[in-house]
Amino acid sequence: MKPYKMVGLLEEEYNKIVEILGREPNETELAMYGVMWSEHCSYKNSRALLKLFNTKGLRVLQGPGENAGIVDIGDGFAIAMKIESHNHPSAVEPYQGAATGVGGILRDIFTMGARPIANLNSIRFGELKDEKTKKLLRGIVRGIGDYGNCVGIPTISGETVFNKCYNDNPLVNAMSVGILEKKDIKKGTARGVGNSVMLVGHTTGRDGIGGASFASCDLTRESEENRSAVQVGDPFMEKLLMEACLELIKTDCVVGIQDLGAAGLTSASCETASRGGSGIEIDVARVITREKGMTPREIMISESQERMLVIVEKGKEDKVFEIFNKWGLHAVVIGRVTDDGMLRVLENGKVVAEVPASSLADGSPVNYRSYRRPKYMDKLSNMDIANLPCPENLSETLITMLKSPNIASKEWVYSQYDYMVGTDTVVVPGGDAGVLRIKGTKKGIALTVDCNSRYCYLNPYEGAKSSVCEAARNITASGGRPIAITDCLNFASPEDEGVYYQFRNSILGINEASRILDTPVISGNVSFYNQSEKMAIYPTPTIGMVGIVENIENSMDIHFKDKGDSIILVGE
Amino acid sequence: MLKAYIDVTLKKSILDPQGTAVKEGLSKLGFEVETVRIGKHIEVTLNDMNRENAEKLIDEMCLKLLINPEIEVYSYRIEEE
Amino acid sequence: MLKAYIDVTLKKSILDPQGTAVKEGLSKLGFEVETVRIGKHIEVTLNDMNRENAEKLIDEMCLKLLINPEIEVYSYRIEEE
Amino acid sequence: MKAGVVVFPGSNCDSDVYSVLKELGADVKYIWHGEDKIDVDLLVLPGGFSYGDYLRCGAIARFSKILEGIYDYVENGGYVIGICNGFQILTELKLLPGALLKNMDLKFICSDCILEVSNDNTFFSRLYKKGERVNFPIAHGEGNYYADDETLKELERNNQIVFRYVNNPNGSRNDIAGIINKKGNVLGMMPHPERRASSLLGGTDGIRLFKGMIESFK
Ligand SMILES: Nc1ncnc2c1ncn2[C@@H]1O[C@H](COP(=O)(O)OP(=O)(O)O)[C@@H](O)[C@H]1O
Repeated sequence: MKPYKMVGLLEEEYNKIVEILGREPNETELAMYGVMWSEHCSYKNSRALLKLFNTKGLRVLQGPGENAGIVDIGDGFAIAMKIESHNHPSAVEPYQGAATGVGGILRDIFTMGARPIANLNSIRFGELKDEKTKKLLRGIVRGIGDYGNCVGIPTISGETVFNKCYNDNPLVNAMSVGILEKKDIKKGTARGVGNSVMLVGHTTGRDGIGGASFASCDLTRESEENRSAVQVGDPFMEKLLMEACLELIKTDCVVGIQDLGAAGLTSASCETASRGGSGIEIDVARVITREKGMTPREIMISESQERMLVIVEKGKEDKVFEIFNKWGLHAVVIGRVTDDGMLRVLENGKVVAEVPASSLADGSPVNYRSYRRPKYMDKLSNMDIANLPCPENLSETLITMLKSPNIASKEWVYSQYDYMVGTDTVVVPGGDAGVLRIKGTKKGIALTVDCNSRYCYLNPYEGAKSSVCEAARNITASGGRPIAITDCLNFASPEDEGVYYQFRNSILGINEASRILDTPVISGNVSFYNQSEKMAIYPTPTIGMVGIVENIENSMDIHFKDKGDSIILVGE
Repeated sequence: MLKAYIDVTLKKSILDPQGTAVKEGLSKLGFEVETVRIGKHIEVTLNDMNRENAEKLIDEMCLKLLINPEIEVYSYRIEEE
Repeated sequence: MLKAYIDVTLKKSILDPQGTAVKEGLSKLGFEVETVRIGKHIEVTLNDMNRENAEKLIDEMCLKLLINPEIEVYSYRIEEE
Repeated sequence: MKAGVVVFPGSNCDSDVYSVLKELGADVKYIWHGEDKIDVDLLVLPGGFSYGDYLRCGAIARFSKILEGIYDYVENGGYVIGICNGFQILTELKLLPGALLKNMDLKFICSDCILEVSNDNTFFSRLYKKGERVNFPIAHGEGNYYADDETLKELERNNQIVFRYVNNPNGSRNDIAGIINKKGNVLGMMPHPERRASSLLGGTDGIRLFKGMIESFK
C-alpha cells in the first residue's frame, strides 16, 4: 500500500502536501498530515457548509473555532459550552469510549478558563431487545457516569433514544458547560517569540495512536484489528489537571492553553501556533513517555488522555512547576514559540519534522460535495395519514406507548449520574431542561440537549429546525430564555449524495430556527461515517442549548403540584 | 469439579490508572516498586469434564463475555477442586 | 527482576454480586457454570532481591494497603522476570 | 466552633460542605491533605473520589499526612464526620468498624433517599428526633455497609447506628446508612446532608445536622 494511503490520505491530498513542502514529507510529517487532514480534525467535508451558521449575537464572546464557545450571561459572568461526539470509540469499547468522551469535552471547557459546572449527554442505541444494545447501553451509561461522577461534575440532563438505525452505530454525544468571569477568558493561542511551550498532565503513551483517522472511518472488520485506537480514561488525573489548570489560569503567566485531544501533540501545537500567527519548536525527547523507545512519530500523534499544552510567558515557568507539583502532576518545558510559522519537531536537538503550522491546522483541501434529495423522501412524504387506521383500543395503545423505551422514564440512566454534586442543581433530570443556580447572583441557567432524528430523516430541514425548537421549548418550560446553541452533527458518509443533502439541509434548518430565536451557534462538532456495511443512521443533528433564568426562584419543573390546580394546554 | 482461575489485565500499551495510583500509594508507605498493574481475577467452577473441553470453554467465555479483546488480555490455569 | 502475581478475593462468607451477575451473563450465552467469584489481580514488579525478602515485602504491602482484611483474602506467586 | 474540611486529591464535595457550614456562621476552613496538624474542633472528611477511589474507596487517602494525627485527635475528644467517601475513609482507618462494598445491584445510585433517625442522642444528631424520617440524597457506587454478625450485634447493642435506610437502596446490612463510634465523636454516613440545606435545592432536612454540631459549642 502507498504510504499516504496508510495514513488515510488521498493521492491529491498527498500531492498538495508535496507542493506545500516543496519536497516529499518524511514518515513523521506524513503521519502528522494524515491525522490533521482526517475528516475528524480538518472538517474537510463540512467546513464549507459550517460557514453558513448564524454565529453572531450581542452575547457571543467566543464563537466557533476555539475549544468551546462562550456567551455573556451578565453580572460579569460568562458560560462556556461545547458538545462533541465519541461515537466510534464507544462502539468498540463502550465503557472507555464514553468515559474518554466526557473527559475530552471537560478539557475543552476548562482550557477556556471556565470551571465545568454541568455535563449533558445525548446517547442513541439500536433496539433495546438486542443483547448487544443492552451491553452497549450499560457500558456507555456507566462510562459517562463514572467519569463525570469522579471528576465531580453533575450530569444534569440528556436524552436517550432507541431506534434500529443505530444498531451498528450507537451515538455518544457529550456536552459540557462551564462558568467563568468574563475577564478570565483564555484561548488556545501561541504568541510571543521565546515563550515556553509546556506539556502538563499525564505521560504520553502509545495508546490511541491513529485515533483521529479512526474516528473518520466506517466501522468495518478492519477497525476491529486497529487495536491501539482505544484509550483508557483516568478521571482522577482529569480532576487534578482541572484544578491545577484553573489555578494556573488565575496567575498572569499563561499566554495560551489548549488540550490534547484528537491528533494529540500535533494538533495542539499546530493549532495554537496557527491561531497566534506564530511558529512552534518542540523537542520530543523532552516529552515524558510511558513506554521506552517511542518514535517521534508516535509521540506526535499519540492520543493519550488528560494532557494539556500551555504556552507560558518566558521566565514564569517556575510558577507552573509549583502549581503542578502541588497537585502531583507532571509539567515539562518541551519547546518554545518562534516567529517563522513553522511547526518544527526536534529529537535531541536534531530536526525530525518541519512543516508550516497553518498548513496542518487549516490547509487541508476543502471538499464541496455534491448532494441530491434522496428518493426515500418522496415515498415517505406521499404517505397520507388519513389512511392510517385508528387503533381500536385506545387504552391499550396508550399503555403500549408508555412502555416503549423511547417514552418510558429514563431514571435507569440518570440515576447512575451524580446530578447533585456541587449543590447547584435546582431542576434535576427527568423533566424538560436541567436548571442550575449561579452562586453569587439571582440567576440560573437552563440546559438541554435534543434531537428528533426520525423527523430529520423524514425531512432534514424541518426536522433540524424542529429540534432547535424542541430545545428552546424545554428551556422555556423550565423558566429560561434560550441564548445559544452548540450542535453535534451526526451523519453517515458525506461521500453519499443523499447523506450530503441531509447534512446540508439540516444545517439550513438549524440556521433558520437559530436566527428566529436569536440563539447563535457558538460551538459544535461533526461526526461523519456513522454507518456500517448494512445501514446508515438517520441524520442526527443534536442540539445543545443554554438559556438564562433571570430569577432562579422562578425556575420550573414538570411535576403537578397541588390537588385542584388547573391544567391548561397552550400553543397551537 | 474443576476450577478455572482467570486473570484479566489491560494490554501492555494501555494506561492503567489504577496501577499508577497504587504504585504511588505504595511509595508513600515506603514501598518502592518498579510497576504495578491492576486487573481482574475471576474464579469459575465448572462441572467435571475433560481438561481439553474445559480449556475450550474458558477461552470461549473469555472472548465472548469476560474480556474486551480491544483492550484486555487474559491467562488462566485450571485445577481440580 | 521479580514479579509478584497477587490475587485478591472477597472472603467466602461475603456475597459477591458481581460474580452472580457474571454467572447470569454466562448462562444467557449458554454457558452453565457452578459458581463465579470476582476479585482483583495485581501484578507488582520488584527489584531483584532474595525470594524470602520478596515474600515478606509482598505480605506487608497486602496487609497494609492492597487488601482490606475485614473483607478480603489474598494469595500470590512470585516469578523471575 | 472551628471546623476544617479536608481536601484530598479527588475530593469533590468539599466546597459543598464548606458552604453550608459557612452559611450557618461556623468558623470553617479547608485543610489540605498534606498539612500535618489538625487544629479544629470538627474535622470533616467530605465526599468525592479521593485518589480516584482506585483499588478500594478511601484506601489510599487513609495514609494522607493530615490523617496521621487523627487517632490522637479522636482519642482526645475531637469530632469527625465522614460523609460518603469520608465514611469509606473512616472504615479504612478503622475508626469505624466494617467496610463498604459495591452496591448490591452494582450500579452507582444518585437519588433522594428516606432515612430514619435511629439515635438522636449524639453530638451530631441531637436536633433530630428518634424515629423521625428525613430525606438526604445518596450518590455512591460503594455504599453497601458490611460488618460481620458479631460487630453488627455490638453496633445494635451500643446504639451506634444513627441513620437507617427506610428502603434499603444498596444492600447494607441492617439497613445501616450511618454509624458512630463507641465514644460518640466519630460519625460516618453515606447520604449527603449537605445537599439538603436549601429549599431551592429540594429541602432543608440536612441543616439540623450542621446546626446541631455548631450549637453544641455555644
Ligand atoms: N442520557 C441522559 N442523561 C441525563 N438525563 C437524561 C438522559 N436521558 C434522559 N434524561 C432525562 O430524562 C428526561 C426525559 O427524557 P426523554 O424521555 O428523552 O424526554 P423528552 O423527550 O421530554 O426530552 C430528560 O429531559 C432528561 O432530564
